[in-house]
Amino acid sequence: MYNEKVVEHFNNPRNVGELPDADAIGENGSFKCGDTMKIYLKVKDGIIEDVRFQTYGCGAAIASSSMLTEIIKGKTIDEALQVSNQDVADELGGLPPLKLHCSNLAADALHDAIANYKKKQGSVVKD
Amino acid sequence: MYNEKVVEHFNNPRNVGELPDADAIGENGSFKCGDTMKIYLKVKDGIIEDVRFQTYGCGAAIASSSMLTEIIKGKTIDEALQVSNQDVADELGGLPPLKLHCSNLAADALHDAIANYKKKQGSVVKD
Amino acid sequence: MNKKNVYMDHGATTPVRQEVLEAMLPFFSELYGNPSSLHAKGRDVRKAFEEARRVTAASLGVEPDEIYFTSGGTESNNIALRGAAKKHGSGHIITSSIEHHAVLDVCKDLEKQGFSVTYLPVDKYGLISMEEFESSIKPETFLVSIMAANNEIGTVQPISEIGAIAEKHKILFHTDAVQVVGQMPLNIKELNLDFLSLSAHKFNGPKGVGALYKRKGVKIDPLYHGGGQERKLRPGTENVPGVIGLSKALELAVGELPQKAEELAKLRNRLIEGLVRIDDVVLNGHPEKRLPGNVNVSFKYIEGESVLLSLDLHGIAASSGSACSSGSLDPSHVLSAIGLDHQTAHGSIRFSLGRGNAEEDIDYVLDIIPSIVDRLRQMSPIRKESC
Amino acid sequence: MNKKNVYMDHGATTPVRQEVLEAMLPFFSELYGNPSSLHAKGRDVRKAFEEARRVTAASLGVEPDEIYFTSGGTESNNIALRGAAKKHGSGHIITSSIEHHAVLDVCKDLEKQGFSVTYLPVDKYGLISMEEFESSIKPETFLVSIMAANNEIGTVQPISEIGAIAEKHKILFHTDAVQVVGQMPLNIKELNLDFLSLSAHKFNGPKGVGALYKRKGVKIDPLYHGGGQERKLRPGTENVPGVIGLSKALELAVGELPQKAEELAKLRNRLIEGLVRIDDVVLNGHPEKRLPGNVNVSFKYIEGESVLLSLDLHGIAASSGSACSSGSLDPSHVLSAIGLDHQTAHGSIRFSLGRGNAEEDIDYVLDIIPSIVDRLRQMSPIRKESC
Ligand SMILES: Cc1ncc(COP(=O)(O)O)c(C=O)c1O
Ligand SMILES: Cc1ncc(COP(=O)(O)O)c(C=O)c1O
Repeated sequence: MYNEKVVEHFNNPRNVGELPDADAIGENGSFKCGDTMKIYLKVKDGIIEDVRFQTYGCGAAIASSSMLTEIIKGKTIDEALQVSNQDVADELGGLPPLKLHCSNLAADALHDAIANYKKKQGSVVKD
Repeated sequence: MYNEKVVEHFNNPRNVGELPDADAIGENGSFKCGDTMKIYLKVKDGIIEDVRFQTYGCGAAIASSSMLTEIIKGKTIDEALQVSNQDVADELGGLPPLKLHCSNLAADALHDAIANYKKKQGSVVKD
Repeated sequence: MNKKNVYMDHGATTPVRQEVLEAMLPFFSELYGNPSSLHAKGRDVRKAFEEARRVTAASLGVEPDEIYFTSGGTESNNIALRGAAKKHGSGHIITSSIEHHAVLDVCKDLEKQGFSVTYLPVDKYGLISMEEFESSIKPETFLVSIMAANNEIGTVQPISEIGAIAEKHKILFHTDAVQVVGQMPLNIKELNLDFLSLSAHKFNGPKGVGALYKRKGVKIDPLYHGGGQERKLRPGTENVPGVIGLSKALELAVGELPQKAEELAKLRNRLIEGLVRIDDVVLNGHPEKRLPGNVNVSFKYIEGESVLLSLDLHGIAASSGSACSSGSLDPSHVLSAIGLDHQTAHGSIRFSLGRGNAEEDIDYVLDIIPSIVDRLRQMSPIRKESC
Repeated sequence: MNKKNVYMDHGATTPVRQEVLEAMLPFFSELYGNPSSLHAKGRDVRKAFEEARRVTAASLGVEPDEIYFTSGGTESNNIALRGAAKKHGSGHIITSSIEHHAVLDVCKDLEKQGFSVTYLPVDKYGLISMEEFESSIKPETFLVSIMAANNEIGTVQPISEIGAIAEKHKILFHTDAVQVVGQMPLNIKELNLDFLSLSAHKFNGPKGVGALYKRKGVKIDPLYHGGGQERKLRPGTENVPGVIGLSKALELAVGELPQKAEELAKLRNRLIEGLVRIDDVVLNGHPEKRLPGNVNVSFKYIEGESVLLSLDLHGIAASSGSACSSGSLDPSHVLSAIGLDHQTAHGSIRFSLGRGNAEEDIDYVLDIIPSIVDRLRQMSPIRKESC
């Protein structure tokens, strides 16, 4: 079902947990299938210095969460905003068609976190 | 499908052929399945001295014909009249249910022959 | 701990046992005749085939001419339900809300064709109520179909009571016994059954072959037409090796009952007891009225497929009623019907035990599970407090 | 002469060849997982199963997702015809009067359900006329089903011409190719086919498994419901060993074409020539447009079953279209449709050649037959003169 890379990320997910001093927290859940992801960002000078996640979901959801955190770590906020669900799936070497929706969870949670971050920063970040 | 006795009669049918000097000839055919039997009787003092048959039909029809001739040979006309289709099938040790109608051919042809014989003898035989 | 191979998905399918495969083998390349052929090659096969029917019937305590061989449980269910419906033309059918899709979706399709259907609800254990059943019967009801035991949660229905009520009201009674045949003793003739479906691959027979018991005298219309095999109810050249395998597997399985069922139930109870000792693990289905091999639990705060995947990485084969695992997004209709909330339903795992499972397998699973559950719970944003 | 074992009933069924059985064996007791299961035992089987689909599709020159595995030719025909009919709801179907019962009787049943059906007549060789076909097309015609070759008399229909006409009039085209697949080269994609039925046991694969080709984009309604296997068109746990066997047998058979067909046709011609040299023996079916393995002759003045039985006593397995042999009283609808009188029809015998038949088998049959015919003719009250 899943390729080796997905299984590896499921089995050894990177950046699992919470960040007590997070600068932004994002959350996303699929009401339909119940999957939920929470993402914590530590941002310094517009760069994502640290990231953690918690995910309730299937193997694809967990692996996508893990992969997303790897992708965005060290990226600027604006670069991170460009990361799409497809990027996550691609980076994992592909997901079964029926599981693609699970990877949506991760990027959407990230976008939620970034939106919260920007809100917190106020209009300063606006331009 | 057929038991050994049926196969044996099919393979080595008794009394096959015609009787040129027959005292009576009977015939019966099933229009539906096409089977046809012709039976030749040589009668002396009311006793069936000799008998021959010709049959167009399946294995059951041929075996039944053969068996019938064995049964009736040496019997009186009146005894022969008692021989039923069931007797023939029983004597063969049974026939497949779907094939029972094939054994009807034989006794019916015999009854036809006896009727012809009686007709030929005129009212003398009547009582 | 070394990775073991522990198969606990016997509810999905089972391996063909050696004696069964050996019985089948001659029918591929030596005894290959078509049973409808008149020549010796055909007659020999017809003989063996009808002997298999006799053995099958004897194992079920019914008559050979009450057995129709099919391609599996799905086809048996379809033939019984659709065949009865076609014969009746119109009317009302009663079934339960936790049937296998091979009954449930047939009923939905029959609704589209103008039949009316009552889907009986079940209680939290998965049992239908006899009162609700009886009061749902209408003058136009001609058929009730209730599964003998549920494939997901293992709940065993009181089919003898259902049969008595069906008889009283003169309606046909079908049971999908795919999960029961070969696993539990069953006395068809005491049950007032008109139809019973079974599938060989659930009792160590081959895949792709099953049977329908139809009580003598009960008339239904055939769905498919063809060469007239199986007295026109299921035409097509017979799956001879498959049927030979089915009859052998059934004979062996039934011969080992009830002892085998008791052994299995012991293993089952050991596994259940071990699992519910873990925090926030709940048993789904009935505590006693359940298949001897069925264990179904929900691990709260974590999702079933991720448990399944983790088990798989440890060599343990199980299954889940979780949405994500089946590709569909909703949790199984069975888990919803017994009232599980979305999240508990999503955390459900079925271990189905069968031939070959031993105590050490149970202990291995019980050793492995806590760490799997811990790991996934630590990863989960959902906590006890937050629920 | 010693009694030999000569099997000439390959049109009824064929033995599973050794390579095929060997390919199947691992899937009974080792690779026994349910292809729908998510664990490794299931995934391994899914992989092999989909590889079998790929091989099957490649052997037919079509796409894997155009292949649906079924329980045989009968089910494939039923799914295609009934599925198209269910989808369309009402309308007109065209078929021929010499179809297998798995098409003919489906059409009769569909008539009862309100569809109208044209049964095209055939000429004395068993061929339908393209003019009659085209002129029978009505605005409400949605489907034509014409068999690729007839199972009794071997006549091969011009399916490429039929396909062209069907395309012109935008009607769906199904062909029952059960007797053709693996015996003759076939190019589905050049034939404008929407559906094609095949059955594994006719080409040295196992009994109880077949396939339906359905052209991509063509929509039909499923007949049976269940677990959703085969993209819901044919639900039920997959007959995994059977499908593996089908794909292997098909790959081997197609790989041996066209050479195998030419060899078979040579044997066929040798047998036909020898048989028609006997007095009052006539060939049924087309002299050239016929299956490479099919020989069908009528022995006048004698009845088919008695010939069959005599052949059987000499170790020769053949079949007959005779009334008496099938339990039904009427001669086959095919022999009636080509205009044989009752008696000639009753004297028909089919020898169907296949893998394993050699010249010496033909010569053995030709040696034996005259004495059989003589013996039965001498027993028969029907003579040349009297006819
Ligand atoms: C032309 C034709 N169609 C359909 C079938 C049915 O195939 P099966 O018996 O495998 O279902 C057969 C063989 O019996 C056949 O010869
Ligand atoms: C209760 C029940 N009914 C029907 C079926 C269908 O059986 P099969 O897949 O063999 O057609 C199954 C198994 O999948 C089942 O568990």
